[in-house]
This record gives sequence, C-alpha cells and structure tokens, in this order.
Amino acid sequence: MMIDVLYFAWVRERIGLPKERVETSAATVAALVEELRAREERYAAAFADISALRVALDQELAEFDAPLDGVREVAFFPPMTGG
Amino acid sequence: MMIDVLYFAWVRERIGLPKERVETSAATVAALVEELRAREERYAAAFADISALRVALDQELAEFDAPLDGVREVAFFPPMTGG
Amino acid sequence: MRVSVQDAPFDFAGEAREFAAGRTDMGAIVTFSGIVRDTGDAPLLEMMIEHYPGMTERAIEAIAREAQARWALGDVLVIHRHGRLTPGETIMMVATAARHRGDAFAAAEFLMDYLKSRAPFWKKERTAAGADWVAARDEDEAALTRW
Amino acid sequence: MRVSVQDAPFDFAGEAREFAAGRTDMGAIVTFSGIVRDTGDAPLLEMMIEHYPGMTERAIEAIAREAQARWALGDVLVIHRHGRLTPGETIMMVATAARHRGDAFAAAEFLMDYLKSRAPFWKKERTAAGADWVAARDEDEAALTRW
Repeated sequence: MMIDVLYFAWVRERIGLPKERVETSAATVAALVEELRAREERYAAAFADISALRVALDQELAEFDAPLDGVREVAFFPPMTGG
Repeated sequence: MMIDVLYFAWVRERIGLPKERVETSAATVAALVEELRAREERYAAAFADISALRVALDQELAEFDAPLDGVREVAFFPPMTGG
Repeated sequence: MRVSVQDAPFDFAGEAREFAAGRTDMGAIVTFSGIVRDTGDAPLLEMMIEHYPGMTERAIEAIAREAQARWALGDVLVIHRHGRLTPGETIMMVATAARHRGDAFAAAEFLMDYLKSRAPFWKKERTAAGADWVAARDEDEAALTRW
Repeated sequence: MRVSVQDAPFDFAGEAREFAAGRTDMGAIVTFSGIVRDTGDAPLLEMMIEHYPGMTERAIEAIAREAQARWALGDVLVIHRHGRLTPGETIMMVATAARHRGDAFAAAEFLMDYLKSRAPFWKKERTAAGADWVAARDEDEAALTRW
C-alpha cells in the first residue's frame, strides 16, 4: 500500500524532508519504523529512540503498535510544545 | 469611650442609618451588640441573629468576642458578596 | 500591583491590553472579568453595589499582597466597581502576569475566591418584583478552604 | 466556539472584547494569553512555531468540545499562531465564558493543559548562540493527569 509519511520539527530536519510517499506492507507503525530505519543513516538517526517520538495516524494521535490497515497518512514528530 | 459604628447593606437599611457615634463601655463586640439590641426594636431586628452578621474593627475583619479596647471604628454587615 | 475601587465604568479589554503591554519577561497572562448577569426569573433592571470605603481598598490590597507572596507573579491588577450597574456591564476584573501559567491561573482564582467573600462589597438586585440583597453562597465560603 | 490557527498577529485584548461583548447571560469570562518570553541566558531573537495543518485544527476543536462537555460553558475561543514570532508577541489565547467562575477557570486551565501537550505545535527558539527546539516539559505531560 502507498502511505503519505509526514515529519515535523527535528524529525523533519534529521530526515531532511517534510513529507514523502512510501510503499509499504508494514502491519503496524512499529513495523513501518523498522523499514524506514533500514533505509539510510538519516532515518536511523531520526528513529533512534522512538520513546522520544509521537505518531499520528490520519491526524489522530496513536500508539506505535497501532495497525496501519486503511491508514492513508502517518506523521512522526517529537512531543508537542504548543500553548 | 466614643466609637464610630458603621452599618452596611441590609443592616444599614434595618437600622435606618449608615453611621453613628456611640458612647459605650462595652469590653467586646458582643457586649456592644447587646447594648445596641437593647436600644430600639430596629436594632433588635438588625442584630437578631449575629451568625448572619460579620464585624470589622478599624477596617479589619474580626470575631464577635474581640475586645473593643482602643478600637475607633466598628462596622456591622452581612456576609460579603463581591466579585 | 494596581487596585482600583471605582464607580466609573471601565473597559476590561483596554485594561487587559495595558496590563500585558510591553512585557517580554512574563509568558502567561490570566484575566477574569465578572459581568452583571440577567438570568433570574424576573428580568434584572439594575444591580447596586455597596462597599465600605477605606476598608475595601485595604482588604483588596491585602489579598493581592498575599497572592504575590504565594505565587511567582510579575504583576497583579484588580478593578472593582460600586454603585449602579445594568446587565452586561463589567462588575470587576482581575489580571495576573507570571512566567508560568500555573502561577497565573492559581493566583487569579485565589484573588477571585477571596474577593467574593472577604472584600466588603454587597450586591442588591432590582427587578420589577422588587429589590433584594444577594445572599452569600455557601460554596463561595467553602472555596476558601482550598487555599 | 471559535478556533483559529493563523500566522497573522492578533490583538488579544480586541479578541477578548469581542468575545465578551453583549453577553448578559454569562457572568464569568476567563482569558489566558501566552506571550513570547525572553528569559534565557542568551537574548531570544525569534521563535518559530511549526504545526501540522489540518490536524492542528482538528485537535484543538476536539479539546474545545471536550471542555464544553465537561463544564457548563457559554462559549470557547482558541487562537494559536504559527510561523515567526518575536519576544513580547502573543503566541496564543484561550477565552471561556460561563455562568459561574469555577467552570470558566477550570475549562480555561484544561484547554491550556491539553493545548500544551496534545495540539501539534513545535517551538524553535533562535538566539545568537543558535537555534534549538523547545523540549517538552515533564510537568506539562503530568498536568494532564489531573483532569
């Protein structure tokens, strides 16, 4: 399946792009992270510690063990600092 | 001693005046209240239930058993409703 | 710290703007404003607020100093009207400035709780049915116990 | 309820005035405004706020609806900027209107706590020493547990 993957804040900076389309058969967010990590060093660096990251599936916060089935947009970012 | 006695809100309305000078030898607020009650029906009505009243001595909230020694201004009023 | 007890109307938003103006050291501004509310059975014609001149200012200043002692505040503003007010008019406001939002919120709530029950104001409401003093609410007194 | 996520500056006081205008049914208005603070070791030159267009509005609207479900509110306003800001500028504001002050205060604090940690904004601060992403504070995450 094709998924839009978005990166924000220092995740975006480390990977070097804000958004990409990814072809994946990963069943869960965690499996997708493993695939991305294996790509290149910059991905490995961005995803080195997923406890420092948050994920949203189709613009809703989710857990890393959440299934990707039917999801069109995945976003990775650090803990939010609004307000 | 001469004391200024002030009345606010419905205490003022029941007694019919905002302020008067009172000659008293009462040792405490409670003793002053007894003297005032004995004066006229309107005072008795205003002071019928002192649990519904508050007192300030020289513009500081006080208790009814507080001494009057050295006090120049006593004010009686219902519980406050500011804000 | 500024405390004003006044019969003149005031512009809550203008006061808030002035209070916050030019601050780069305080990250959090909280304001509360109380508005004459018309929600009884009979339409409210007016509210009269009586106060105890002299004691009122002293009591509010003491409350504001206590807030400054308890929380790390950059500034405190309290404005409270007396006299005749009509529905929709602003009765009073408090504003607090602090580095952190927790201090600004806590101090504003503290100021309100104490102003409600410890500053010498009394409200009287007039409707077509007559005029009545507003009764103190038990929960306003109870609110003080949390501080 | 109004939610605005915008790069344009806004006038906190003017928004507060408009929010409160003409209300005779709500007795209590609480506002919070967050201001870019310059208190680090090196003077702050600017703050950049990144956000997640689409999700930001959804997340804030969900938080505001939750506040309306939990407390008796007449209205809720949230404005949050993104883009480049300088010290002293207003980052964001919330305003709540309620009959009773307790609801207005609690809802405003709830909105702030959730906006801090659950709305997709990220702040980066630039000083002469360089630019750094603002780290999330443990106490902001912990603040959510009280609701």
